[in-house]
Amino acid sequence: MIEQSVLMQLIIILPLLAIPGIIIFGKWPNLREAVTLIAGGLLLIAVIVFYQNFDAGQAAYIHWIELLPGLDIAFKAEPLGVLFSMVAGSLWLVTSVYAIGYMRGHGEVNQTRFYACFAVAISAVMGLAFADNLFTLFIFYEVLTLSTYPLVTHAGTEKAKQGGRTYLSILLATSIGFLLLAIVGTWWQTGTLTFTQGGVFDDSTSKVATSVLLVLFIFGIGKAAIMPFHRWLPAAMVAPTPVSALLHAVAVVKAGVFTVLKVCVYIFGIDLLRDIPATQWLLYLAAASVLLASLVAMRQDNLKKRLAYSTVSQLGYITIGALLASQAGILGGALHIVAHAFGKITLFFCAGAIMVAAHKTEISDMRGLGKAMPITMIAFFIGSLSIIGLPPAAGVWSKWYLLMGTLDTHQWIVMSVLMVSSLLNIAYLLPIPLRAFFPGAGPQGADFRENAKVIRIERAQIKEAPWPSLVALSITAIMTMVLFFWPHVFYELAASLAGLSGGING
Amino acid sequence: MLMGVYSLLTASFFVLMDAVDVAFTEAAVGAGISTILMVTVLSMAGRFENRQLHHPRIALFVVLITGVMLVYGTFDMPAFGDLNAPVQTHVAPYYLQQSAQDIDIPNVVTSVLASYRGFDTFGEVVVVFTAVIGVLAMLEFSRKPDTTGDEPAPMYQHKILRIVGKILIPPIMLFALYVQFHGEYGPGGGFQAGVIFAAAIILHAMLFGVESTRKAVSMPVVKVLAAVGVLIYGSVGVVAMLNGGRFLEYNALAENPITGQHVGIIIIELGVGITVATAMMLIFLTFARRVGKANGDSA
Amino acid sequence: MIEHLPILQVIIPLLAAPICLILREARLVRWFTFIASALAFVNSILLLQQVQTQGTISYSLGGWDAPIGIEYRIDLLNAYLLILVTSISTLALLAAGPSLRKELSERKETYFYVAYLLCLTGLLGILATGDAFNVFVFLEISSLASYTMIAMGRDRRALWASYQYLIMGTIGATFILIGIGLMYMMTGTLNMYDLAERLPEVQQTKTVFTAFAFFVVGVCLKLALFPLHLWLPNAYAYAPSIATVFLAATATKVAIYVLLRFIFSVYGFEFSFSHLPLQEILVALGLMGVFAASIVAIYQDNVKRLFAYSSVAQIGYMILGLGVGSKTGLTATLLHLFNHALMKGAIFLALAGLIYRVGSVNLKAFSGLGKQMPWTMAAIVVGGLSLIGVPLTVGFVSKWYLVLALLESNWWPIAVLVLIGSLLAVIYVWRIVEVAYFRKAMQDSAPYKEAPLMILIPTWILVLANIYFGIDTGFTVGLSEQIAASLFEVAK
Amino acid sequence: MNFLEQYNYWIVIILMMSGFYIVIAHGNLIKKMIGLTVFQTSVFILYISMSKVTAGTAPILNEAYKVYSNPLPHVLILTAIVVGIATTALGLALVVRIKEAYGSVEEDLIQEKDLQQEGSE
Repeated sequence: MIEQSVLMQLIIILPLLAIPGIIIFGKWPNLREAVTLIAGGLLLIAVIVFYQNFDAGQAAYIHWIELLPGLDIAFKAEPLGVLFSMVAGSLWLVTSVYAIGYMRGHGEVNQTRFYACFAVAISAVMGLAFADNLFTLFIFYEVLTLSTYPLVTHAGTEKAKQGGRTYLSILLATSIGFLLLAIVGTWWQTGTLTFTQGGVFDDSTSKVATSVLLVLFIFGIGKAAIMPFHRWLPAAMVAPTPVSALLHAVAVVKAGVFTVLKVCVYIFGIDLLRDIPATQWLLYLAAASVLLASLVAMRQDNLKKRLAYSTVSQLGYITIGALLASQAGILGGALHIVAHAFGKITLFFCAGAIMVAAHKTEISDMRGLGKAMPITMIAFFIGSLSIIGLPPAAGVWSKWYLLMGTLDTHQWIVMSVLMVSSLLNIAYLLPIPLRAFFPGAGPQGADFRENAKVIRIERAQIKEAPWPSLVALSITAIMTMVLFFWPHVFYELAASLAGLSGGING
Repeated sequence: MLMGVYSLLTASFFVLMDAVDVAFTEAAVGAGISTILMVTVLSMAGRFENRQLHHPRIALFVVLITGVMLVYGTFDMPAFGDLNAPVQTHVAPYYLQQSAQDIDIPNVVTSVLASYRGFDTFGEVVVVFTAVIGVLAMLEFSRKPDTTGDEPAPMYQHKILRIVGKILIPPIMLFALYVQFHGEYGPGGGFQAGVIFAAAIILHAMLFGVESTRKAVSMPVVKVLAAVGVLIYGSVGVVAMLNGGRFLEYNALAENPITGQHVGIIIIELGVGITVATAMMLIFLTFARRVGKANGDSA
Repeated sequence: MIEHLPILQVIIPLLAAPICLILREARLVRWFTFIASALAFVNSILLLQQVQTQGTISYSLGGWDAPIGIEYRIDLLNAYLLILVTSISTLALLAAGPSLRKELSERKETYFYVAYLLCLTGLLGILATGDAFNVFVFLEISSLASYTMIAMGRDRRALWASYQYLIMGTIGATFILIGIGLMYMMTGTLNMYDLAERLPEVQQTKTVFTAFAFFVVGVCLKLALFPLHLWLPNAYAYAPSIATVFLAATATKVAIYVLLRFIFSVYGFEFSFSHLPLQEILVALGLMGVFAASIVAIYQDNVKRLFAYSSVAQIGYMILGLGVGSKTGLTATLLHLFNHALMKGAIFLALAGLIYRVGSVNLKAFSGLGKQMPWTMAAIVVGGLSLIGVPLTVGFVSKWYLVLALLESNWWPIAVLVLIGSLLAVIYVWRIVEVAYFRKAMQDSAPYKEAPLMILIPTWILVLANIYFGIDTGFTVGLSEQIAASLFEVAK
Repeated sequence: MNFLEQYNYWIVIILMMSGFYIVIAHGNLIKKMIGLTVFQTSVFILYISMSKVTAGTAPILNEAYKVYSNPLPHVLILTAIVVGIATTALGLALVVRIKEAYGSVEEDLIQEKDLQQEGSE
């Protein structure tokens, strides 16, 4: 049984260790990807073991170095971090499985660079998950940004570069312009950046100061994609689908909302948060971004774009959860990280599978695709359920607790927003699988029958996506259902974060 | 050339100000060397120039600001020639009173120059050396092949000049040596001597053509000498260090500090002389050659 | 010999220079130069230790004690910069061999090395001396030497650049001369510390103000503070690569040292900051510098020029730190002195390697280099990240202190501006990254080989230094804070 | 205080500024160098003037005199003059090279050519 803190470092380093292997075997794809998979597998095991020990009450703390007086790079295991690490850890393996199928099916170039950067990103996520203080978190936050940039720009086309620019400029601009400032400000106010239960501010700091800081934080964490800083997400859609999956489901955006939660819980502390005047406004902002993003998503015909905007709105949920500053809210937010992760990654996998197999990117020409690729579409259906928050999918729980949160805090407006947006989710997600299975009679009869023929003919050639992709998306789809029936693991973590006693209906 | 006149005026002004050494130098350098250089370059660049100025307004503005600032500064200056100005009361008196005991040579300027602030002078020599390096690096080699052989010097035709020159050059050199070693007593010293010596060579070049002079004084040797001059100066300092003194502490050069000072000063003045003389020669000769070539091509 | 360290620091390279001229044979000269510089480096380290153990060292030249004679006085500040200058120069020389052989004609190499040594001498002299006029003399040595080095650039524009530099530099020097003269006129002394004692009496006089004004303006010309920076970009862009490395990393830093020295040690903080609007001016100019220069940098296609402009911007940060007028601010400035030298040293060395292979630093020529010259490009990228101020690089450390200083004195908006400024750096760095990594190499040209080892090694020493000092900040931060504290001690 | 006591300095300043003006305003490189020299030389005068003592004599010790003018500035200026000539020499060398490379010593012409060159790159 290895020491917990050692294990924690191992989790952070493991993906990096894979990189030399990936580069060395760059010439032989099979070996290269074997390295990735092995690393992924090991990481998953490590994460699970780590969780068990953590559950068994083993603390883990490790201090690397003191960069500047008072600025340490240190790691500590706490519920949210463990939760996040488990999500990321499990999804890396799945994603790489999927990526193999996708990248080959798509005949992408520079795959070595792709897998290497992927690994760096994951290790950054792990470091972020276990960060013991804002400073460490910030470092890995930036590493994550920089390591994902090459993934976004992967194609190297003018369009990809454009997307990359938007991606990088927004993320760096917010993080350096606001987040760093907020961090320095916090440090200068309190003299510490360590995440502490109940927050670091005492009464000495004025409400104004804390308000300013909170605003800076919320805007600074561009990865949480709160409007108006969400533009990078759709822009990043130029990336290969596994990357989009990683960005939107696992690494980047989750890193964002994760940071938001961390800051709210451990820097400000729920109680203080409740008293800060700014919170209310930010809450409305988040709500607005939920609603607007959903509306925009409705009008996207490009599948990935639509999913992107849906992500923006879903992230809004989590931010809301954090800002509600109630236990239920936090709980819901934390759970939504998990639920949305599995749900959304499934959807992206499907989108990618469709792109590889049927070369379709526009929703309008996916009618009747169900016959050709049933598994994909079923998976898509389940994913959508989870996002919307209908049983039997994991999304139910998180949304439930978020609503509870709004009730506790009497945020009626916010509550109604959540409701409405869930309806919108139905409106922009469910049609896709339904149309796929039941093309039905299109708006205009005659000429539709014509191109229906055409469609049917070309449908003939369409097969399911390559098996690795298929496996991957089935796994995630199944996971979303599993998490509906057995959410305990994550629930308890989230609960202990929110400071509730365990128990599913506590 | 107006500038030369200006320098001469300045020099005479310096004499009025009792700054004989400076006057001497300014005359030699300002009126002499730099004017010659200017003329040489002009001969190549051509006299014509387009009269229009560069955004003169801004220039005028900047200049006025600076000027006003300076005038403003003068308001609190001690009166001109005031005996009790801090300048006269703080450090200077020491030199005037003590140098007799410390160093025992009448020309206080020399003693300050060579001993009290010997390191500045060392720096000064290095500056000259640097300039030489710069000029050589820029002008010594031209991409063009040596088109011009030993073209007759501008004044070669004038017999009289040539004779006069022949007669003049040796005494000038002698005078240079006199200035070199008389520096402790009267105005003068290594620097002035160097310049004068160089002047002799330059005169030669003007009369008999650059190339012939270059042959006469074999450039590589001159180059080495320029370096040697600096080294002589430096080595005096190092020797002093080895004798347990500070860098350039002449007292350490001999049992009797006074003699030590004298020895030190003479040697370093020599170093200065050598470097300056060779430097000036090098600079002029390289210029003249390069420019001559350029003109040769343009013609 | 140990008590002679201060003077040895200067005369080692000084005497090496004429010897080089006598040696003539280029290869010989090269190693000789390198050894001289290395010795100077060792010397500076010893010097620092000595200062740390026994405090400020005073060495009176010619055995005449100040103010009669000239005094060398080494405290932490000089020692710190001495190490910086000598270390960079040594590393640059390590790479000099191949780079110069490529860029200069065989016969000129010797002269280059001599000029290089003289320039080094000048800078070290400025740092070591405690005598105002001596500063002027050595300033001129270094300047003349650098004009020479710059003029040796291959492009004819190098000549023009050098000439402009010469004109502006000389004007600056003359201003400094005027300043010194007026100080002398009011106090009758040239020794800095004697000045510091005697200035307060005449503090209120207009003459002293004028002296201060002229001196500061002169120095600012030398350190290329924003409106006076016009000479810098071309000078750096067209000088031989090695000269660029050396000058970019050290020359302006030394000028800043002079500024600090006179503001704090000679005039004293009180005078400099309370009697004059200096603070506001510095902050304003610093900010303007940061923005103007960064924005211009974004539009440069000549990458060397691009980074030259970025240097102007970085100087802006240093001046800003100084302008804050607090201990933390000064610490930030001192840190950035050192860190910026590391960044620019690394970047320009990498560019030297690039020129060696590719022959051009035009952005177009960069396409596809990410694959062809991975190490060189990686060096540039790390340097760039450091410029931006990404955590775990030195750039972050100095930015952190700067922002902290600004917050301490409640200048939130300026802090924001500073951070925005570093975003501009992102843009110009990323222009290069995109071309190098995400654009296919031009078909017609055969793939370039990686830069020669002799250039890569020093480059990467600096790159690693960028990272090392970004993580283990004990040395730099500790020292800078000590120095800042001591300077304020003196100032009080 | 009596302003007339400063007349000397004011003359110096006028000289200085005229030199300075030439440097900035003139487009001809050689003219610039000349201006520079004038500028510097006037600074020398400034130094020397401050060393003057009324009824003083050159600082060469001699029983006949009691009052000497201050030798220090003289020394400084000796150095400064040398620096000046060094700079001039270097500057002129540059001018020669520029003339060869650009075929002109006029600032605007040179900048024109540079612009063309950049355009062609």
